[in-house]
Amino acid sequence: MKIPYYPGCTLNTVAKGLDTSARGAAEALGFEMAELSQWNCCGATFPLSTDNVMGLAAPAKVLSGARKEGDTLTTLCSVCYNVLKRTNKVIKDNREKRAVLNGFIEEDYDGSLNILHYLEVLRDKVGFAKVKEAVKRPLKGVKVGAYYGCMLLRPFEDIGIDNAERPTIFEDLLKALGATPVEFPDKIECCGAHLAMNNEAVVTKLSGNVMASATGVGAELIVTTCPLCQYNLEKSAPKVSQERPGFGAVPVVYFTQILGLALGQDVASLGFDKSVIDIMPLLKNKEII
Amino acid sequence: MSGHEEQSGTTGGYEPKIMAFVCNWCTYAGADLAGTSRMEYRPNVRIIKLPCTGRIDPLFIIKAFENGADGVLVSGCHPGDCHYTTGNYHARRRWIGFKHLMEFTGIDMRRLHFSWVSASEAIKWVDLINNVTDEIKKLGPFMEYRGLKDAPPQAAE
Amino acid sequence: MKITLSRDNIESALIHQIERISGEDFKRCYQCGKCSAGCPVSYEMEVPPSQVMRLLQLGMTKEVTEANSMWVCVGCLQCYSRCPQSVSVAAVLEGLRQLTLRKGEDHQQIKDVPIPFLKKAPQQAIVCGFRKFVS
Amino acid sequence: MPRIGVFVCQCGNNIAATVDTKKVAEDMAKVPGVVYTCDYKFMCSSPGQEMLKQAIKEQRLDGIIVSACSPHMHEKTFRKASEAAGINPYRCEVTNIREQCSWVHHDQTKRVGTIKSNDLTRMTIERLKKNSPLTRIKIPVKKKALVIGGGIAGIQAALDIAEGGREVILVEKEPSIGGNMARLSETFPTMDCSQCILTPKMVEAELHENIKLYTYSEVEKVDGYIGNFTVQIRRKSKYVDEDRCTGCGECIEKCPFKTDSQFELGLTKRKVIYTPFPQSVPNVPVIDAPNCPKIQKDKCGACAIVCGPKCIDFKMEDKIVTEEFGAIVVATGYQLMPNERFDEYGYGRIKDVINGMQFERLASSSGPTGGEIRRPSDGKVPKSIVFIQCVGSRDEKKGVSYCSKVCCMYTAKHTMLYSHKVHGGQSYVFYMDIRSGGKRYEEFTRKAIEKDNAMYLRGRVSRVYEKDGKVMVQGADTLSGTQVEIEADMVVLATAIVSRDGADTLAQRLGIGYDKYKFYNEYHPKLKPVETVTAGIYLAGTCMGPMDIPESVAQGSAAASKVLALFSSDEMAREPITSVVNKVTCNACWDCVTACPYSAIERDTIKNRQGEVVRWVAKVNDGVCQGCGVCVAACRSKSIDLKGYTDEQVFAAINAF
Repeated sequence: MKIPYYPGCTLNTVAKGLDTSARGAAEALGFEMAELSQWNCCGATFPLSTDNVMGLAAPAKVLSGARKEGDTLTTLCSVCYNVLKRTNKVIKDNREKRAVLNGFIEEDYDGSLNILHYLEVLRDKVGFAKVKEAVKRPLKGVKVGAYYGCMLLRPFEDIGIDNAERPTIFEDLLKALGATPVEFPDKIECCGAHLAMNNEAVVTKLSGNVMASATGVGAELIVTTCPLCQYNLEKSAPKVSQERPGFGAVPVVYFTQILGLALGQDVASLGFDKSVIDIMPLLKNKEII
Repeated sequence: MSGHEEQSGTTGGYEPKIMAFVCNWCTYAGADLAGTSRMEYRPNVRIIKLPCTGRIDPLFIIKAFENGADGVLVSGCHPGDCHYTTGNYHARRRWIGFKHLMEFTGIDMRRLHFSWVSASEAIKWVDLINNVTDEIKKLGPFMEYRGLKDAPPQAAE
Repeated sequence: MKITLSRDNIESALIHQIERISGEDFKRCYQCGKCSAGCPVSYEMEVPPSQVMRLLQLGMTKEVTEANSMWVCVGCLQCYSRCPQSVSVAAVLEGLRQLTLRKGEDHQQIKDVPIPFLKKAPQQAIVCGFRKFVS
Repeated sequence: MPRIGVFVCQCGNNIAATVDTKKVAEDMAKVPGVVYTCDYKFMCSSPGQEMLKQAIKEQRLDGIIVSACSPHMHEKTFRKASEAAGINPYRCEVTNIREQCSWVHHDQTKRVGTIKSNDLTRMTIERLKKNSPLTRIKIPVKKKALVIGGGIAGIQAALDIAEGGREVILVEKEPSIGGNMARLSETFPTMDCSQCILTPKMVEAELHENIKLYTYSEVEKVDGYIGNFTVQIRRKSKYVDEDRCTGCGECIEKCPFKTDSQFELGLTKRKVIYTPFPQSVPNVPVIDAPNCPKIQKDKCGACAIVCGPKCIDFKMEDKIVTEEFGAIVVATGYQLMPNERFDEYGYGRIKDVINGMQFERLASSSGPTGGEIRRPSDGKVPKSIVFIQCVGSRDEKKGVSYCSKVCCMYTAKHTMLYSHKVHGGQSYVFYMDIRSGGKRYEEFTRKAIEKDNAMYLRGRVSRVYEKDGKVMVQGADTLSGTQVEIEADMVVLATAIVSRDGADTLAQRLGIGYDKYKFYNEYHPKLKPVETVTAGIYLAGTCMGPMDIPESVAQGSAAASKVLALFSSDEMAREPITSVVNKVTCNACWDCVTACPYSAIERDTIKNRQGEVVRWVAKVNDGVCQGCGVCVAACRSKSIDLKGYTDEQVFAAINAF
């Protein structure tokens, strides 16, 4: 199985780990992430203002390009996923904007693409059962907090990957990998997102809430699908530890990294070295490596 | 004898004559509600009240055209809401059956409107009448049957 | 404080402009406050989401455009996702941002963005930040 | 030549403002057959009617046209007046020049209105010329009523009808009557205990000589029409002989198997052979067959062994009984919206998040905790409770757009019960508006706030989650414009009141209308609040929409009074708008028989002198025919016509178009 794949800017640079581990895992599971021959930035935010059609041009370009390479497109970064999927819906449902956009990008795209998040590919195309079978290094006894964030879930009407209030897709994957997902209240709350640019205080507080909420119920590891979540959480960890007595920072990694780990990939290839809080001690004392 | 032609003076241009066959329970009451709510709509329509759209004989419609109607409207309860439980379904079924006959008799189907208007849908009634009137206006007068009227009205029996 | 209400304010061109840009009808909001309750940053806002809606209903554009609310909103859509009336305050705040940015008034001077951030942060944060703070 | 009189009403200025009534009268005078016309300020006023009668006598009129308001308004009035003056009421027709002319065409020059009024009146005149005199149909009335639903509304209706000396059968699908009210602890605003005021009524209903209780039964099929309904009722097998059971309760004692109690809303368990609650009426247990090992796989049977009068029969089967009624009262009540729809509130996931009805059980002295407020998870007494209003109500996105009406009041009551039972307990109420319209209601909610220290917070809750044994509530107080977080021990959701599952199916069986929420439609929201469009079927209680106990009781009585009025005479007169078959031309194709929605058309024979069947013809049963006219349009040989709406009449109107 070959699935057209849109990495997005971040995965080519600071979030390389997310990209490589995903490709590796895909291979292990018997499908190929076929990177689009040509792609550009998705715009990193879906324009909430109805008259901002310009903001849709970039993702539209990506989509029209992808359509030429197949009828589905998969992506890893929550933000890319959100932007592409919503833009696609606009093109599909809104004839007026479709016409304008096609004018801009000099294409004739109709929104017929099926946008899948990597998690959806695993759930719906591969199947978690099959993933389970492929596991070589079960993550026995690792209490993992699955952090969804916002963009993977909302708005439900447009994204619909899972129940927006009580999603389980992430936990189901973790179970398949032999880990023990912990249910924490803030798993669908926001990390502070782009405020990282000019409002560190807010980011520290929000990311702090998320991490504290997870560790509060015993999470030893937090996994995410979004490079920005990962960045904000890790970066805030030290400050949060100062501000909140009794808070112990835990590693924050991409879900594909522990997926690769469970599937028996070479640990060095997974890009754990990129993360600030080292995951190795945890893996060692759980005797996973 | 009818005064529609004079009426043209009021709104200017050609004013079509529209006959509406409506059921007593939903659409007639809906039209009443439009009145009690003091809504305004085009004056071109003349209502004939029947107990149920199921009572409507296709011949009524042909007769209406023969008598100078430029458009005919049939409206009753929504499917499922019929006061007589299934009357409107009969009407709908019959309607599908006679559509072709109507076309055969030279009636442009765009002059014939079928709709559901409930007792509470005054607004829908108003829009319906306005839209139908405008559409018939576009089509212009219905000439095909002109003159037939002079024939003795034994057809009525 | 005391305000004087008039149809001119309530139905002002500016109000309608914000409604157009955001695609939201302010009258839909019945002030249940569920947005303010769930907003992760409303503690930081000078005017919390539900009050933004209220002030706009009253035509008090100055109060909301001068508040920091629009710049603090992270666009997580929790307000919209839980709103019983399907109103997106996030979209309204985006509308307010656009209003300012389209006048060429940046909220963030590019030169002031800390270099380590530009070096380390995910591109998406930078792109997104510029889109929301820079005209 | 007919002698028709045309009376044009000005309706004060309602018609005269946009219709030149005088001109209409003059124009109509020119129409052949019209011998008298006039216009008058208020035709419906008694002088107006007198004038009409006068004219009939002086002008020797044989037909009357009143061009006025909608016939739905005053047709009866004018027909009565005509009748009084000695002409057949069906020789009087009303032209609608108000609702469908003067009120909808605002042309001040009166031109448009006058022209249209002329046309409409002329059409009616031509129609009238073809009107033949008709006489009302008299049909016998079966003086026995069916009440569907044994909640407070149904009980009240049944009792009132029975007191009026008429027989009633009260059908309830549960093993006991009492309905939702039996679940309540105290009732607002008087705070008297629900059981104390309900139980006597239940017993009265059971003992009343005119009331027969069919519990554990459901209506299967409804035929017939006002005064003459035939109803099939399924009496579900109780596996216990009702007549012989003494209600000693031995069987329940001995039954070794337990399952969730629906009556207690899952807060506790009950035996497999059970009565829903201690005061059940009738006090006869039923076996919950799907959960009974004896019935499922012939194991156990303890109940039968201990039963003294030996009235348990595991082979017992459902019985279908057919009864005849003159009238039906529908009082099927409501249910609560499933809270699972509101994931952000954690219902179903978090044990200590319950709904209002469950709280009623916790507060009820006959409830699972004997009236002590204890939270489900660990049985601890909650030190603080958060009440969330409008859960599902006033929520277009996930719930229903309407207000459930009673939640404001019962939540106030809950806070009082809580503060009375748990001293030092703190209650919080998240509300959007306090809707306390009603006698002593506002005082009641104020008391909850002022005397019982309920902290009212104006705002909704965004989410509820667990944190080390506490239920965390994250809400807002819009009045202070702040976010509010509360560490609570328990959360109570005031869940929306919705129509019962299957409400639509029953409505279709009965032939009554319902709205998009499957609440039953009254005939007229103001003037006919307990009638339905189907004559002889009446409504009471929450099957129509959310309402409180006083309202439900009032409606029960209202419905009863309607039934008693109907039963007050042996016969009732019906409009003679029915179909007639022309035996001569009918060629017995039976299209009419298949078309008729009421199976009012029978196959009849024509015999010769020797009594041999010459041919078959259709025959209309006047009693059953509702006058829809479907058969008329269906008839190929034009052998059926509808009195009051004959082809002749309709064509005459069309020809005058």
